[in-house]
Amino acid sequence: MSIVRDLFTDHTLRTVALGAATLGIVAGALGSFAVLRRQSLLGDATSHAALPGIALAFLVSGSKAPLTLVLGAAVAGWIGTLLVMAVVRTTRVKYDSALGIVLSVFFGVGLVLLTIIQKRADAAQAGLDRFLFGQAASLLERDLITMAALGGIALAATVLLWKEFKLLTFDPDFGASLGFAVRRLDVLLTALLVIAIVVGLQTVGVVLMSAMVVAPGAAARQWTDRLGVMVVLAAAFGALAGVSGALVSSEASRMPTGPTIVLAAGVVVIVSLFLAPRRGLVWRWLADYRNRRRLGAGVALVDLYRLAEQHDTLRHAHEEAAIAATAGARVRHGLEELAERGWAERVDGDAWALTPAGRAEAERRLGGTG
Amino acid sequence: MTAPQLEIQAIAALVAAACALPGVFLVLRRMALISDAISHALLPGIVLAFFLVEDLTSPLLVVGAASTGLVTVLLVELLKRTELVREDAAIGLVFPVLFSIGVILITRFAGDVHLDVDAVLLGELAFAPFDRFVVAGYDVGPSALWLMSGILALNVTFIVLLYKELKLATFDAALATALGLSPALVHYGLMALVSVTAVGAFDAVGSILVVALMIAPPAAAYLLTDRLPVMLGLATLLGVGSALGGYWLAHWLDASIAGSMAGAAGIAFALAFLLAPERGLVSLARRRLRQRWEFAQGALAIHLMQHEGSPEAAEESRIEHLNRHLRWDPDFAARVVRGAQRRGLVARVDGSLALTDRGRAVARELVVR
Amino acid sequence: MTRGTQVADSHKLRSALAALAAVPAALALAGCGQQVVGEIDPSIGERRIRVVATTGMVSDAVEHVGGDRVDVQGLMGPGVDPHLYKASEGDVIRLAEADVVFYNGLHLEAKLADVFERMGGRVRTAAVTDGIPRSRLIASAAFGAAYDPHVWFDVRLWMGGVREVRDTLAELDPASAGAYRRNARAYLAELAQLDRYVRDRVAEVPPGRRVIITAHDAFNYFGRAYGFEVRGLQGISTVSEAGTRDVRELADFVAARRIPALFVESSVSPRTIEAVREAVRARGFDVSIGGSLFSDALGDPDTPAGEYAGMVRHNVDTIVAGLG
Amino acid sequence: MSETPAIEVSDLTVAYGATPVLWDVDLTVPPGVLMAIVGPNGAGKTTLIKAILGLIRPAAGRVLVQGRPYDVQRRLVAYVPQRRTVDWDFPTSVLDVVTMGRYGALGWIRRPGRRDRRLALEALEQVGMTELAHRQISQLSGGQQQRVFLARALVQDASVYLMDEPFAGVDATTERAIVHLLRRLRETGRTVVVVHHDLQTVEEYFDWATLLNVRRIASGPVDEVFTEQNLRLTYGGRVAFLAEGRSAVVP
Repeated sequence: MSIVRDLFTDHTLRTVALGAATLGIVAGALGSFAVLRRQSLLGDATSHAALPGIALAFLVSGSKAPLTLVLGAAVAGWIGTLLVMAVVRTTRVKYDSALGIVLSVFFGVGLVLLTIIQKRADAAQAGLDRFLFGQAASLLERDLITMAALGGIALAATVLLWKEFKLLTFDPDFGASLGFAVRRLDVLLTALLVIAIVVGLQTVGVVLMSAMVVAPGAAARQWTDRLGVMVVLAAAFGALAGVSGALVSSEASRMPTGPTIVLAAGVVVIVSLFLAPRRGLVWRWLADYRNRRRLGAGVALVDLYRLAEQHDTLRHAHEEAAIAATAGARVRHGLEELAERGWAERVDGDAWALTPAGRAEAERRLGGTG
Repeated sequence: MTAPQLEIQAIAALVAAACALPGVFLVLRRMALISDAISHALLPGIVLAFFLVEDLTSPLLVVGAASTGLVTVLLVELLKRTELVREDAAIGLVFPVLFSIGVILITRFAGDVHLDVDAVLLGELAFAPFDRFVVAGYDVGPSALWLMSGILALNVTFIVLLYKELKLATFDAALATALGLSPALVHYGLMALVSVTAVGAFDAVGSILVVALMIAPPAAAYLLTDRLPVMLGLATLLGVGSALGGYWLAHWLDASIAGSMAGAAGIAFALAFLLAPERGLVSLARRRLRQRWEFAQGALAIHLMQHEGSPEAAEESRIEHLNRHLRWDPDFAARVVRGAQRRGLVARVDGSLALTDRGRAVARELVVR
Repeated sequence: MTRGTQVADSHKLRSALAALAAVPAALALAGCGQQVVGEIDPSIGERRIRVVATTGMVSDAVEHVGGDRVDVQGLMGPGVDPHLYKASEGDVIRLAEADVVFYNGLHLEAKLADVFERMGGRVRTAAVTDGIPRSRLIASAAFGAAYDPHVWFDVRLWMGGVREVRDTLAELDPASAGAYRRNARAYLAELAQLDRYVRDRVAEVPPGRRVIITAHDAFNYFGRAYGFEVRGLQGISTVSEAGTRDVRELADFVAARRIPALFVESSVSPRTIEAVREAVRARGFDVSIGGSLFSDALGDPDTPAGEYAGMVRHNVDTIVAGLG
Repeated sequence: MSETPAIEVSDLTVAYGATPVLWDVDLTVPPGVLMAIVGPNGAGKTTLIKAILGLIRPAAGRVLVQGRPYDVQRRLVAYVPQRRTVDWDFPTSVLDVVTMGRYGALGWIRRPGRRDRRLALEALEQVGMTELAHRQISQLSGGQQQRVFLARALVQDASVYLMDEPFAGVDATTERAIVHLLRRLRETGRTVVVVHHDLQTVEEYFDWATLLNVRRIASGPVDEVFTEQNLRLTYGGRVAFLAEGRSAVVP
């Protein structure tokens, strides 16, 4: 397994995998709350809302120093989310609309600032609006340290304020009645997410970050009914998507790392939606199928009984077609179900007859009235 | 005003109207951000269309873009229908995946071609007047003007024809189903409309302005009215107003036109947020203040009435006494009394207060109701 | 709402919307419908020609050829990458009032180039790369009709662009055609000298080290013209992204060939190149960052790199200093 | 009354938008009563409870709990919100929701421990939900959800209980169980205030009542307050009389 060996020995793969995993863990854990709080699109919104902050930071400092731009981006993103909260709290405008307004208006203001900067004969502006946004393949060792430190703080805060965040997400009114500063908690939890998003923008770019906020949480939700398990699972899914995306993009050339991680996260979501026990679609279809079959069996049983009554002999066999005429086309499954339970049997070819047990069952169901 | 300036404003006004109409329903259905999702998700459609025609200027690329718009809304709708994820998560899952597919396709197969959304959609309002529509040698105006007129006409037709279905499917999907109106079909229709409008408008004015015009004017209208037809009209007006106002803002700043228009839409929303009658922050604060005074004046009138004609009336009617009895501080009490005098509820008779007839009526009404 | 008001509502709505739909048609027809013309403004001989140019490189060429006969307005100023250029309101007027618009072409200006091609009716437009034979262009490996637009890094090719500017101006303003030819001749001579300068400097680099490594594929023409191998991490498209494998392969290559320097571009985040550098160092070879190259835009106006020739000199000096 | 009232509301005015929801409400709830707040839709019943809890800011007025402001008496009050205000698809178990009742006593950062879980289980036993302790909350019926909320309030071990429509949408068994529970709370000296919808059962379930319609119409012992005239004032003449002489609202 040279690929696994590479994971430990190759500098780039190790850095990218570690970075993507760290990001996946942090974004997955915090993103779980975002998914539950209907803030899934905060990643996308923050990345747009950051533009005026970047432009202003450049206008004020005159430099493209990453730290300056990140600060500008974080402050603008942060102000944007506060505005969203204010609008949602005081008016009937819903979260999605408020987010959309802040996203587009901030970005628009950013464009205005960019065109104003463009007018200045200053070559330092080159690439200003893309400069900040990183790519997963270009993760650096110092990014790992930043991400681990900030992620650690965010996770520590989540662990420390676990019950408060749970209360905030589940029943904020009740939380307020207990005396918790719910609004401050709201601001804090959103701030943690915004910080994670801005760090992610700078290191891995917009789209991967948007996906990492939503996908692990949405996938994890399908597998469990416990918040704690969900958050841990989301962190694990985030890490899994990060590492597997890094590995795949390390196997083939011209396989961009960030988008590969997004697709890996997408696969995790699809698998979860289909296969997760109880909630998953496959489980639901199976349950539906079983219900339908059970209902079909009941209908077929009664039909066989009534047909038998007409012929005065309960052991009279009937063509499947005749039964289908009254019971509908799906009768075959019902009859097979009856046969499995020993209530009916197949008599030469396509004809079916009730067994004595089937007759007893039919009479029981019809309340003995015939 | 030069011809291009006039044309830009006309195009922007058309885009604003075309976006505001479906935008109203998006805002009401909590699907506002689908427009932004579409703007990201267009990439794979453009790439696949390019692989097919191998020409960056082919109109087929725009068709590819529009069809991914449709795929986006379809996938979001399918995900939502599983009831395993909510709409916001559904949107947040679909667009990164589609965009990533686009990036992978480009990087793997077309890394040496300048292929991206900018390469296919004009997306810059400033140049729209120079992209002429020429019919049989005659220049009949900017292409965007015609394209957006068509899309606006489509939107108007759709909304007029299906007005009652849209209304019902938006407010009460269950009832709509019961009445046999198939909200799902109406919904898919609306989403197809959003997708076509978005792609057409992205080409004319750029994605961010489309997102702004689809959300901000309808949301502002939502704060100003309770009635759907009024909301549709107001959203259109506010959108067109933002577009025109934004244009002159851009002219004054010599800055990005689309950016200024988005900013103007933001200002329109902020104004509604602050100043809307009834729902605006200012009127809320003023009402709270007024109620506080009215309430205090009413309390004063009731207090006076309860003691009218009783032996302690003279004592209870003294202003100093109010401070103690009603737990008011002297300044506040003095202001309440002045207000009540102005409204003709009380009169001052040598140092103590007396109810007027009007004051008595008000107090009685407050007590008995 | 009673049924009556509802009907009235939807009726009012209907007529309001119908009125709304009538507006665009009226607007589209008003003031339009004139025939597409290609005539030259007769007043051009008596005043300076108003020229709009897209990139700094194109502006530079027009200024040299047009001399004091032209007023050049550059859309994309110093540091403005054509991929990321955002138009401002003033650009509309500049474009509308221009006698001629010069642009790079080959899809460098993306969709804007299509617009220029179709502006015919109002304003004369010219793609400077039309002066370069198609056979000399670098085509996409997979899609033959798509060309790499970064032609200005091959000075000899760019001279074709200058000739295109000369011919366009001469056609537009025949009265001054002689002046344009004189200016162009002088400038072309200057560029030929520049080309020799580049070749001389490049000769200082040992042949084995003639490799330019940058974040995105902008230097293919430079490489072909002056004998460099060019390796970029990302493609031309602004959305293309590097993969982990690409970084590893590039690092292997740098370490194996012991290439002394990597280069960053002024408009691209240096992170990608830093990642390569880290990876190379992890392979036990210390590669340096050789400095910043100009790729899609010129430098500050008061510096040498604010002009095309100065920019080329800066790039080649940086490359030679890094690799030499 | 010499005893300090459990709740004392004075001059309370609250407005949402243009319309005042509560206007100049004075209300005194003596300790140890089981009180219903009754009134038509939009009468401000929920608003009254939320204002008492400090969840919405009133335009005017003051609320005292056992003689002191709510802020300092918070531990004495337990709140049962309306069932539909929370997301029942939230990934959590019955026991976990009930344990939330202990969060106030725990304060910031401290986690619930074994004792808190034991208290939660005891509360679940009181509402007859022990077997469902580890069930995911989305799998509960309406009545079971309501019992979970009640158990959560019981865990708070408060002396004043404020409940917003605990009988809404529950089955008959749960309704009987809730009434039983409310009476037990009163017997142990607690004060219980319940927003109630069903006029038919007011006299049977409660010993104290407040009739509310934006303003306080009447408040006091049920037999004194629950008169035809008061109901008429509250419901604006939309009260008809049943054959047995009991009143009911006619829509």
